[in-house]
Amino acid sequence: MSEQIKEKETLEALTKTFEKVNGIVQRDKRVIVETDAEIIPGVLLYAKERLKFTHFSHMSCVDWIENNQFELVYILWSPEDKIQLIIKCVINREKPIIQNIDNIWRQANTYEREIREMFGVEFEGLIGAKEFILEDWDDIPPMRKDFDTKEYSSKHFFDRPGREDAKDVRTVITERSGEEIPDFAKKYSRD
Amino acid sequence: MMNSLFLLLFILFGSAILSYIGHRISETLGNIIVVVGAFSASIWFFVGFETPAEFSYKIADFDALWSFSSYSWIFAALVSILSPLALLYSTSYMKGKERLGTFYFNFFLSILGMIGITMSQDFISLFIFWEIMTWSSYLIVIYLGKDVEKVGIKYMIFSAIGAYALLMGIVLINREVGSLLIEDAFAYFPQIQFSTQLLIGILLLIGFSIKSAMMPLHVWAPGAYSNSPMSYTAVFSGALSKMGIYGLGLVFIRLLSSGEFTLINEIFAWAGAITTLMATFYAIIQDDAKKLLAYSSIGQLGYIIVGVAIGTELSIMAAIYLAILHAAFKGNLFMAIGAVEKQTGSTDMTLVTGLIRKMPLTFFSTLVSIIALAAVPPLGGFVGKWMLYQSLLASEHFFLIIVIFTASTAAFLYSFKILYSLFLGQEEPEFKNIKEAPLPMLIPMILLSLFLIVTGTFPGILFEPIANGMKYLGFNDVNWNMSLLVNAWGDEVNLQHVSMYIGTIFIVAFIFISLKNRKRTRYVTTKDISTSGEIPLPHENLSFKLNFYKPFERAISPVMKKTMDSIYDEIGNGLNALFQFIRYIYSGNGQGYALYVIIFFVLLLLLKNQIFGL
Amino acid sequence: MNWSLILGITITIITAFTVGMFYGGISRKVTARIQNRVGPPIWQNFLDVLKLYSKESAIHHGWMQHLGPLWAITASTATLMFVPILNNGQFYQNLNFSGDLIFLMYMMVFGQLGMALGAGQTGNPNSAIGVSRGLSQMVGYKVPWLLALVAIMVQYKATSITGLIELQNQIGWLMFASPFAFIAGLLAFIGMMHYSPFDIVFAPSELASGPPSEFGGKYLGLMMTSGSIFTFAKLVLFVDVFLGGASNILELLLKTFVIYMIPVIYGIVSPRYRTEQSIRYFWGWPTFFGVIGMLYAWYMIS
Amino acid sequence: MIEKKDSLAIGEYIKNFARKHSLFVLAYGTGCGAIEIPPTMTSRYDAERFGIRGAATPRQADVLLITGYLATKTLKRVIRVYEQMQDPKYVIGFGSCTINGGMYWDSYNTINSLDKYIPVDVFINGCMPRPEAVISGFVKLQEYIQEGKADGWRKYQNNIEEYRENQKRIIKNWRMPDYNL
Repeated sequence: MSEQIKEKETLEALTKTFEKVNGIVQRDKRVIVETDAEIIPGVLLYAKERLKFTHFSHMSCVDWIENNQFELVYILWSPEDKIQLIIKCVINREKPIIQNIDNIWRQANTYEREIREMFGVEFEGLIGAKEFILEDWDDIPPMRKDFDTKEYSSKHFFDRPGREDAKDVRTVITERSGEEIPDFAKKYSRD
Repeated sequence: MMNSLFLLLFILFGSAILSYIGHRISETLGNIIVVVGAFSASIWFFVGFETPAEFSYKIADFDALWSFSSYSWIFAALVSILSPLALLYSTSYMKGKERLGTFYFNFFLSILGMIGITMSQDFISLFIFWEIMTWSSYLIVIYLGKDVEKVGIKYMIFSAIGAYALLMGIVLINREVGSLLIEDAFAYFPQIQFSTQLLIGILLLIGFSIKSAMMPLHVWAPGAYSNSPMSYTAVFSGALSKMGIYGLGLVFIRLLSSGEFTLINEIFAWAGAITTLMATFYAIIQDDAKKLLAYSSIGQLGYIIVGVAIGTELSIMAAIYLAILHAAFKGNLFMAIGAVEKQTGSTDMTLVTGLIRKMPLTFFSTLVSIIALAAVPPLGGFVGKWMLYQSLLASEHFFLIIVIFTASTAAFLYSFKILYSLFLGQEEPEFKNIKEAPLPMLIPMILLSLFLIVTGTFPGILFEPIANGMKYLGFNDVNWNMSLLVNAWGDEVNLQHVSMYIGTIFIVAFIFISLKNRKRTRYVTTKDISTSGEIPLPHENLSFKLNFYKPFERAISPVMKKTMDSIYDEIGNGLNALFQFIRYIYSGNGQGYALYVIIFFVLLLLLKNQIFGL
Repeated sequence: MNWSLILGITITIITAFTVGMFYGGISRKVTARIQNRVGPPIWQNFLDVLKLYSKESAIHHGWMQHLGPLWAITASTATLMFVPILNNGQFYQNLNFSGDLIFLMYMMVFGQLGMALGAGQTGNPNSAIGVSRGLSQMVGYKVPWLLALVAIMVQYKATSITGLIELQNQIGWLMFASPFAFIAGLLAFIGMMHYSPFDIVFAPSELASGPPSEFGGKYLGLMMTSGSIFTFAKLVLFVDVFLGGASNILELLLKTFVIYMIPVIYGIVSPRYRTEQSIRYFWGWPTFFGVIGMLYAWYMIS
Repeated sequence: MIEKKDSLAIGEYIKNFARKHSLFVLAYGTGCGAIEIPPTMTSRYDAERFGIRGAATPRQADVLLITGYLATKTLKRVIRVYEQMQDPKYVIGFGSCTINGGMYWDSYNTINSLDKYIPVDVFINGCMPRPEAVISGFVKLQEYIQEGKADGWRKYQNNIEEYRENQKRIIKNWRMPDYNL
């Protein structure tokens, strides 16, 4: 196992500079930090300009419906140090507004438009904030947990007859081999 | 009784003045005078000369003689047919423009100049009429006031060079021959010293070839052609440039007829061929329809120069035939582009699009002219090109034929481009309300198109006057048939068979394809195209216009770069430096030029004994 | 009415259509065999054309598109009419004596111009790109083709095809008498057939088949008919000029087939040239051979 | 053979014969099934034996091959492409997704049964169908064409209102021009 010097340096630099940043070195070449939504552009800009995380790998959103939160995840990569930096922040699910970062990385615009459409997160001052991937969508954003995709599908599309008595594959397996369905798997079961 | 020749000029001059006055009073009155004057002059030209008319007089002790030779009659007829059509077109095209009086005054003057040139049988009146033609055309080139510095001055400079070369030649002829009559010059020319012969020949050739826009003396032409109003450009490119050809024909065939001048003939033929090739390449890369046609004119004049310079019977015939045809199709094309400009306000080929259903007749006349230009059978243009190639084959100019044939093939590129860009392609909403051109513009175009169609099958109607005119040039038995082309080796093309076959098959196939599934054949708009399922929005322009021939440009870029950078630009830069100097003399003011010429003539008359050695 | 002429024209067109179609089928079969496939039957092209004619609906974007395929078929059959099918007038004469080589060179472009205009009217950008490429490429292969033909016309002082055939009866095939012109002509001919590597005009996946992309049903059928007739006409012209014509149908089929297979087989193993590459290719070696042929002709007559 | 099919005149028989043996296929390859097309066309399975050939544009094509799932967004394009094709035209639904949605049966953005929106002449099931299955589907289509049963295009013309209604349930903002029907 390596010393993880660079990783620690990065984490230290971030936590020293920003009060509201805390995080861990998860493993080699990966640092995860959490921060407040208000200072996200500052943290990203700092990581880009000072810590040389010049590459914006990815940005995604997680719907924590139990906590009534959206978690936004920004993944950066430093080509120089070969370290991945994951920055997370949470925003209120009822009023999902966060600052726009596409002036830091232009490619972030595409991710932001996708997240806007799929989760309904609004980005302040987003360029091209209009219909992006979905066409003529008139329901709640489809990637939210409270969106029932099966119900939507059966309401809008024609289910072909014969599908309803098709058995769940897990049921078939358990019947054939006499095994029990494990508890953790039961909640995913169709019945 | 007034001499019929004099009357012709009188009608033209009278129309010039009357139309000036008429346009001062009202536009309608002016237009009526213009049309009546133009057509009466033309009718008088065709019916007024029952017997060979002559008119002789004296200018300051020089004998002057006006009369039409059978050769010059061809060119005069060309002017007399094209110019009234262009003027009729002009009444509608120029509607609402300013200073119409001046425009028509100059228009008539340049027609007068051209008619005068063809009827001059002495050098001094030829020169006077040449200058009248040059000035009036210059004033029209700068009439619209666009790029006067670049275009107008360039045209004036080149015209001046041409005129002075011409004048020097005339002065030399007078010194050696002692007469200014053209016939005398031809008769006594062989007795002159060889070096003087050569000098006279080259001076006259330069003088004439500038008007016919030969490389490297063509620099004025693209700008001048595209800058003047299209109704005049039809005459400018169609008829006025033919005056240069007229002169070249006289010089090459009658003056430099002995075998010692073959080298000059060869040089001019090659210059003509390279003019054709390069002008065609330049036409291909143009994005403005006017510029494209201007370069194309230069290219087509190149063929004619080749024909004249080769100087065999068939090649002269081809050249004169092509000259007439070029007047018809290029006049027609400039008129059609003018119609597009009038109706849409632009001739930019990257903007204007999809006019075929809006302006079908304009499209038809453009199509016919383009087929004639591209020399595709069964229209008239093919006949001229065929004779030219056959004459080149028979006179063993192998590589020349390759160059001009390549140019002719490359001409398809710009031919298609102009048709496609303006008339075909996507129909855009911004050109939704375009209407067909008004009737006075359509009539000349349709008439010229019909002429082109008829000459494709019956070129004999043109061969008759051409053969007649070639007697004057010394070719006494010119073989011609109404619709049969025969080359030196006896191989032939039967045009009637060709047109009949093409017509029949076309009609049969047309009936087949139109009747088959007639009820289930539908017209769909140009937005309904296979675009991988995507629906183009109304404002989305899907036309492929910009850099249309980019691959071709890339392929020919080495030759273009060399020619353009090293030769063109150096000449251009050199000339620009010259312009800077000469601009002090050429003030850009018509009065000033008149003054210069008057001073020049006064000096000429005062010093005539010293100069001409009388 | 000259019924024998009409009969001759009809029979010639039908012959050309049949042979052209079969050659097309054979080329597909050969391609398939080279790619280790079974391939379609050799009459597959007939079925394709028949199917296209039996389509029940058609669309056009305007008159010019409606007329485009007509121009093509007019030009291809016209080309055929002026080319002697067999020597010594053994086949129908048609209009053999009414045109010569220079006429044919222009006649062959007539159809391309018409097709280009038809494709232009569709408003499909792919069609226009295809046309721009096709016309550019045409200027490319015309130069060696022209050099070859001019060299022959100059050397033997004949521009008519019948004249050239008669001449070859005396001095043997021009392929051997003027070898350089033949090489230049053959290389240009490969380009004229529009097989790979010179098929960027009709690139199916890049340009959606280029100029014909908006043509379907009867229009595409007429274009395919015209294409097969034109193929045959070009082959016969080439055989007449360079291979001494043919004295019976069998000989004609043999010669044309051999010539036809050259572009086909060359095409299968060649990748595609870009437009400017193919223009430069034609202005390279083929033109060089053409110039050599021309100098040779010059040397021979002086 | 001809006598058996009383309803078909000889002309119709010949036409159907030509149609059967010359199928220009436009593969709408947005689904995962598109990967099965290259082996079908190339030397291993060689569909050209049956006169099956790729077409570049809908204008030239006879068969529309829907390879796999169709998102609601791609359905719009498929309808446009289908309507741009010339009659007679056939549709082959390729893979389970076109039949009942397949593994995307409960997805919010893939349709479940293709034949509600455009008429399908032959379905090929499987996820994915192997090239053998594809070819057998084509052969089935050829049989139908010969028998005159492959008349989905006529069904589409006759029941256009019904199809339009279904299509408009998916494509709410209907701004498609009126195409070739």
